[in-house]
Parts: sequence; C-alpha cells; structure tokens
Amino acid sequence: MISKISPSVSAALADVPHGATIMVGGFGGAGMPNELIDGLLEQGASDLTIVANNAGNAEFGLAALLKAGRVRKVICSFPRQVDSYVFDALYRAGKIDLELVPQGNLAERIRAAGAGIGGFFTQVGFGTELAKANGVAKETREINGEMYVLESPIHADVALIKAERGDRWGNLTYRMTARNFGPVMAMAAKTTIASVHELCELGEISPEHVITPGIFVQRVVKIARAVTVASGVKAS
Amino acid sequence: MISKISPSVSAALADVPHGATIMVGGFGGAGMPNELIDGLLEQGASDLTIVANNAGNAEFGLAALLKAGRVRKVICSFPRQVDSYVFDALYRAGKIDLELVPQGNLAERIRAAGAGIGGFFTQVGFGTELAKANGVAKETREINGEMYVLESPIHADVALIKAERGDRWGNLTYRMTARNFGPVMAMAAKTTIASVHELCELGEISPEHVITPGIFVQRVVKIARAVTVASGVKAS
Amino acid sequence: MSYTKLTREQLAARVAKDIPEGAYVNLGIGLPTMVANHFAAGFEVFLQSENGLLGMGPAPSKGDEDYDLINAGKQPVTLLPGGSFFHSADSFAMMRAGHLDIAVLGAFQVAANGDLANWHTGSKDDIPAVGGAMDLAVGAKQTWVMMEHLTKSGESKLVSRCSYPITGVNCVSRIYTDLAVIDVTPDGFRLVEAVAGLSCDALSALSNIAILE
Amino acid sequence: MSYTKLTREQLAARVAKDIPEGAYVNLGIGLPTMVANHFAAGFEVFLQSENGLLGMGPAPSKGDEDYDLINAGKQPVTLLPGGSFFHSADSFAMMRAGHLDIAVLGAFQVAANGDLANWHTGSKDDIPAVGGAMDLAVGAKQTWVMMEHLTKSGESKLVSRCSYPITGVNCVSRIYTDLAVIDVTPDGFRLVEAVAGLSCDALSALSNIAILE
Repeated sequence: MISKISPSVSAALADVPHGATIMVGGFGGAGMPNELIDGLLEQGASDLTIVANNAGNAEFGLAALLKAGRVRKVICSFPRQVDSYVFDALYRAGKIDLELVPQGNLAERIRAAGAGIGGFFTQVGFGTELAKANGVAKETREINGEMYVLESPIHADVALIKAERGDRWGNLTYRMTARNFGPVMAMAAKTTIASVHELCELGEISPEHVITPGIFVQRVVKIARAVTVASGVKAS
Repeated sequence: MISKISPSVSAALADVPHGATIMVGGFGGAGMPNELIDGLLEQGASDLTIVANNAGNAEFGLAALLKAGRVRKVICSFPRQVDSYVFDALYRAGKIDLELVPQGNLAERIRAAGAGIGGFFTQVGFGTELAKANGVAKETREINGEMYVLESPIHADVALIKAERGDRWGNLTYRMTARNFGPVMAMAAKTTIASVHELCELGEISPEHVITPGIFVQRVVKIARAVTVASGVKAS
Repeated sequence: MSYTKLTREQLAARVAKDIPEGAYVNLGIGLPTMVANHFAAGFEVFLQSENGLLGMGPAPSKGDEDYDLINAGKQPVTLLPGGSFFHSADSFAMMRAGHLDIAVLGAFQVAANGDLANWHTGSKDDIPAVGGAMDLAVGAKQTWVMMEHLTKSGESKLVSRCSYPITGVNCVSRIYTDLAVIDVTPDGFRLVEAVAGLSCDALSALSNIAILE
Repeated sequence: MSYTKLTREQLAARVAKDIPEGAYVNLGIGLPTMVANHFAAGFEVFLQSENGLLGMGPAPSKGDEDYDLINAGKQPVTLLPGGSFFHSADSFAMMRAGHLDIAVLGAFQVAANGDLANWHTGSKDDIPAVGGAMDLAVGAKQTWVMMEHLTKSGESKLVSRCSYPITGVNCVSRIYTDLAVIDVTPDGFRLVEAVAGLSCDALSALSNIAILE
C-alpha cells in the first residue's frame, strides 16, 4: 500500500539539502505554506534559492528564513510590499540575489518545467529591463509581426505548497484563491510537499474535482487549520 | 444580463465561415461533439481545416464532413482507425491534406495558442519524420544537453466541444475522460461553442469545480443526452 | 476659462461608462480598483484578478473577510455566483493570449507611441517589483491607463518618451485622467474629451506635448 | 538444447514483476495493456492513460461499459478510488516532463542505441498515425519495450539501425520479448535473462545482432 502521508512537518522536510531550489506557493497569505516554511527554518537547510511570488512579510515565514541568512537568491515577481523590510534591507545591502520575473512569466516558466518544455516565446517583457538575464538581453524573435522573448523553464528540487484536502495518493484540492501557484509548482519540483487541512480516504475527493493529481505530489502532511491572515495588503 | 446560451445548434453555428479552422474535441467517442459536427454539416461551411485527435469514424460525424468534401486539411495525431475508411480513401487519393502531430505536441500547441505562447521547444518528435513542416526540418536546439524541436501554436477560428454542464456565463464541466481536448481547445479558438447536457443556474457549478471558466466560451447549446457509443476501438 | 479636475470617484465613473456589458476586465491595483464601484446594479461585467479568480464581487462586509479570497491587491473580496477559481498559469493565460478584453492600469508615464511605465521608478534605492503589470499591459485586447494627469510636482505623465523603465512597448490604447480622455493613435495622442473649460491647446500646453484634436 | 517462448500472458507477467509498487506507469495499446492483469491484489501501481486519467482500474463487467470512461485504446475501463481525470495538455505534461516512471510500449524495431520504431511502417500506402507514442517514448523516466522477439516472417526486431521511421531517439532502456529480457546500454544490447535453454550466443544469432552477456 502506497502512502505519501508524512507523520510530521519535520519528517516531510528532513532531507531538504543545502543549496536546494525551493518553490513556495502563495499569493499574499492565501496558499502560503507557513507551517512548512517554519519547518524549513527549523530543519536548517541553507544557501537556498527561493521561487515564490513574494519575498516575505514582516518577520515570519519567508521573511524569517531570509532574516536567518538561509537564502542566497529569490526568484519572484513582487518582493516589495508594505512589510517586506527584511528583504528590502538584504537587497539594499547586496546580501541577496534577486531575479525579478513578471508574474505571468513566473507561472508559465514554472509550468514549462512541469510540462517538459525547454523554453518558450512570450511577448511579455519584450523591450523592458526584465528581458535580460544577468544583464544580458534574452533572445528575441519576431513571430507573425509581434516581438517575443525566449523564456526558460524554472525547475525546483522541492515545492512547498498549501492545499486544502489531500489523500494518501497525493491528490489535492485547494481553497479559493489559495490555489494560485500550488498546482504548477507541484508539477515543477522533484519533491512536492503539500500541507493539507483535511486527510481524505481515497475516492472522497471526486475524480472530477482533483485539482492536483497525486503523480505531482510526493509528500502530504496534515496541519491544523489556521485562519489565513491579511498579508502584504497595500493601502489603496 | 449576459447569456451565452444559444437557442439551437444551428443558431450557434450560423456564422461559421468557409475556410475556417475548426477544432473538434474528443478522443474516441468521449467528448466528441457529434451534434455540433452534424450541425456544421448542415450549415454548409466548406474548405475547412479540422484540428482534432482523430479523423472520423465510419460515415458519421467528422467522417461525414470529410465525405461531403468539406474539409481541406486535417491536423491530428491518429487518423488511422479500424473504421476510418473515409479519411483513408481521401488521403490515398491525395484529396485531403494531413498534418500529423504527436498527440502531446497537439495538446501543447493548442494550449500554447490559448496561453499566448509564440512557440516552444519540446523533445518530442526530435529526430523523427514529424519534426518537419511541409517537408522542411523544423528548427532544433540543444538545451542542457538534450535536443529539442521548436513547435508553434495552433489557433482556431472555432472550437466545437462537448461538455457536461454549463451556465449562461459559459462555465463548463465535463464527464470523465470526455474532458480530453475540450479545455485547451476552448482556450485556443476565437469562438468556442460547447454543447452541454445540463444548463445550470449561475453558481450551481461550484467555483472550485469549474473546469473551463466562461471567459473561454462564447456559446453554449443544450443537447439531449445520448449514450456515448464505442468508437474506433482497436481489437487488442 | 477655468476648469475643475475630476475627483477620483468621477474619474472611476468615467472609465466605467466605457466598459461594455459582458466585458472581461482586470482592474489594476490602486485607482483602477475603484472602477468596480461604478457599474449599475445588474450590469454584468466580468472582473478577473490575476491571483486566480473570475467573477469578482464587491468587498465583503466587515467581519466577513476571508483572506483565502483576495484580489491582486491582497484585499479581501467576494465571488459572484458564476465565478470561478483557477491556478496562476491558467489565470495568466487569460491575459497573455488576449482573452481579457480590457486591462485598466495605473501609470507613472505613458508615451505618445503607447509605451507604458508603471512598475519601477528606476531609482537605485527602489526595490523593484512588477507583479502582473507586464502581463496585463501586453496581453489584454485593450490596455487603458487611468491616472492623474500631472504628478504631484506638476509634471505631465504624458511624455514623448518614457524616462522610467517601461512595462510594455506600444501597449496603451486609451488614457483616462482627471483632465481628459485621450487615445493613443499612430499619430500620437488624440483628445477624445476634456473637462469643461479646458481646451485642447491648453491641455497640450499643460501636458508639455502635442495632443491632437 | 530446446527452449520454449513465453506466451503473451507469461511475457506480461514478466514485465509486471519488474514494476515496483507506487510506480506511475503507462501501458501502451495492444500487448502492453495485458501487463495490468498481472499485479497482485492490493499491489498499488498507478496506471495512466494519455486521454486523461490516472488510477485506471480493470475493465468493467459486461453491461457496465461507459464509453465516456475509456483508455487510450478506446476500450472501456474503470477508475479506482483515488483516481482522477484531467485534460489532454495536463495529461501529456505528466509524460513529457518525466513524471511518469515507466512507459511500456510495443515496437516494430529497437536499435542497439535505443532508437525505437513503433508508429509507422513507412509504406507509402500506410495511413500514418502516431497518437501518444512519441510523447511516451521520449517523456517517461524509463521506456520499456514489450514485443515478440521476431516478426511473423522470422526477422529480428532488434536491429543495428531502425529501417522503419523512428518514434524517438535513444529512448528505450529495456526490452522484454518472448525470448529474453535485454537492456540497452552504451555498449549496445546486453542480456539480462533468456528463456531456459536459450544461450546468449544462440539469441545473438537468432537476433542477427550482438547481444552482450
């Protein structure tokens, strides 16, 4: 019998190596796997590359990992938030690398890794500073009269994602906009670790409603439900 | 109030022009929009390019459209079936063009059109006869030591797909493996016409379980439920 | 002659007036978000938010906030019956392939050729952040800008060439400001309408760039 | 010495023996499909079918067929509890990015460098059809071939170079035939095991190509 259920967050994270590339789901607080990030902080892996939409809030979660000096590089679309002062200070001090990626390119590059795509042409970013990699202009091409930039897949060693329900085969569902990057990150990482609020028997999640099929998930760990809190809200 | 519900198959198909590129969902009988294809046969548009996984069975559906001389070209992965004699004869007589595409490249090229991708590199097909377009080798490239072929998106004017439930905003669900190409074709066509067996009130389909969001669907038409029949089954 | 600038609410109402029923629309963070409050009851416009929802409804009542249901500004929202959730790649596919009819975005600058600058001041000390701005600017069928006409220090945000790093090339088709509605045409800026009392010449002078009548 | 070829069922059982519990496997149309019948009860292997299902179960009872629930051979199947449905692009993503552990495919020919030919005879009169063959051959972590060792006319399907159009370059890692199990190595074919009474030399002679011991 196959069971992907880990007994604890620490067991699920035990083998994350130094130097790993780690995808972290979430947009704002929704889908942010705080318990897994806390577990990673405790676990000790360092020299990490983090792939996520944001770069942490206040001093918890990702920001705590950054503050502890465990992150070498962040690949994200929106590091600047009202309470991203930990990242901001590291960045200004030149103590952390940033690869800034338009959010749709980020999602598509992650999906590309998960779908076996070696690279793809997109119009997004053409003519901008973000059509550069390490200061060098990325390849561009005219296709049917429009200009495109060649973007490459983003692979990861580990994905940490927050789901809602899961079963022992790794099937997952999400809750509302907490879905965001979870499904594509699960596809792009060698080892996907999902926290869930509810463990289901096989078949309890309708086969029509599985959002992430178990093939994309290696470990499932149950965590107590906590109310998602406001995170990085901009005053409008 | 917005309603995408068409009163009839003929109303839904009225403006399909001659020369259109038409995607047709389905794999075997599952997801094959027979009523819409019959409607297209009646409607009269000709000189069509059909994008579908198969190229018709016996003399109904797609095969009937082919037999009536309405199709100029077929882009598909698996035209040869036990009962594909209409296509076979046209092909042998040089009366129809065939662009044969590996099934995964077909799905991915359709998705690429739906996602704004100008082209993508894939390992599938490298070194084979299908890495050619009109007899000319497609562009290839070595990426991280593996060889890739550049594939282009497949766009369509119209997609004809079979769904299970739908609402007036065009949200869709599918039934089991009848889902197959429907969701990606809906994304890739200017006008997506979906048949459904059940019209729902808004919100009756849970927002968590919408498979094709209404933004990808222009017309929904209710048809009576008919049992899906065996189609193209190979003796094993 | 004297004129009065539109208030933020008036500007939001003006933009809303041009959005047809049934349109799929993404309202950018900040000022554009206010447009949502100016559709008549029962007028169906499909609001998309790039973090993965379509059919966004109004803000929840106090106490009903659920931070698993937020918009791109990370503010709590609601979902209308008929709305749906999806993952980020599907969400961006909606924009990036032109399924979205209109993106309404804020801007630092818009150039006469339609270049948009709205993501980064370019200042060395600024933490850059782009989010979905480039995807929206380039992907939507039409990209509209909604902004105050002048900066706080009185400089025109309509420019011959963006001095800030650009978000997208030649992507803006229309600009709504507190002074005027302006189209971006192959010939440059063209006035659609200005607030009462403001002539096209006066607007051009104020904008420090030619605006065609 | 005399030897006896494996029956189709014996061959299927032999392949099944090498599939570890928990593996994600796609069984190609035809002979490979039979492998599914040779897993012990309760032994959990995840069968994928490229038309959009994972967790495929046995064929339905007579009368319970539902042709909305079919496999890639268009035959009615069942879904196990814990199975799931998805669309074609997601389905092929599973293969194309190596999420699938093993693809078991039929073949016309396998070359000593691992090239596979299984989609087209190349005959002018033949209607070409490829389906998911190329995606499976190239995408899975391991591609196994399962075939009769010789053609009906007695020619070896192990070849130095495929004469039929190939499905994928250097993609086969292991071959199961009614005579032997053979690995494809950088040095060419290497025998893992042969049926009782068949020596490696005899197999090489029969195959008309060197098979290393």
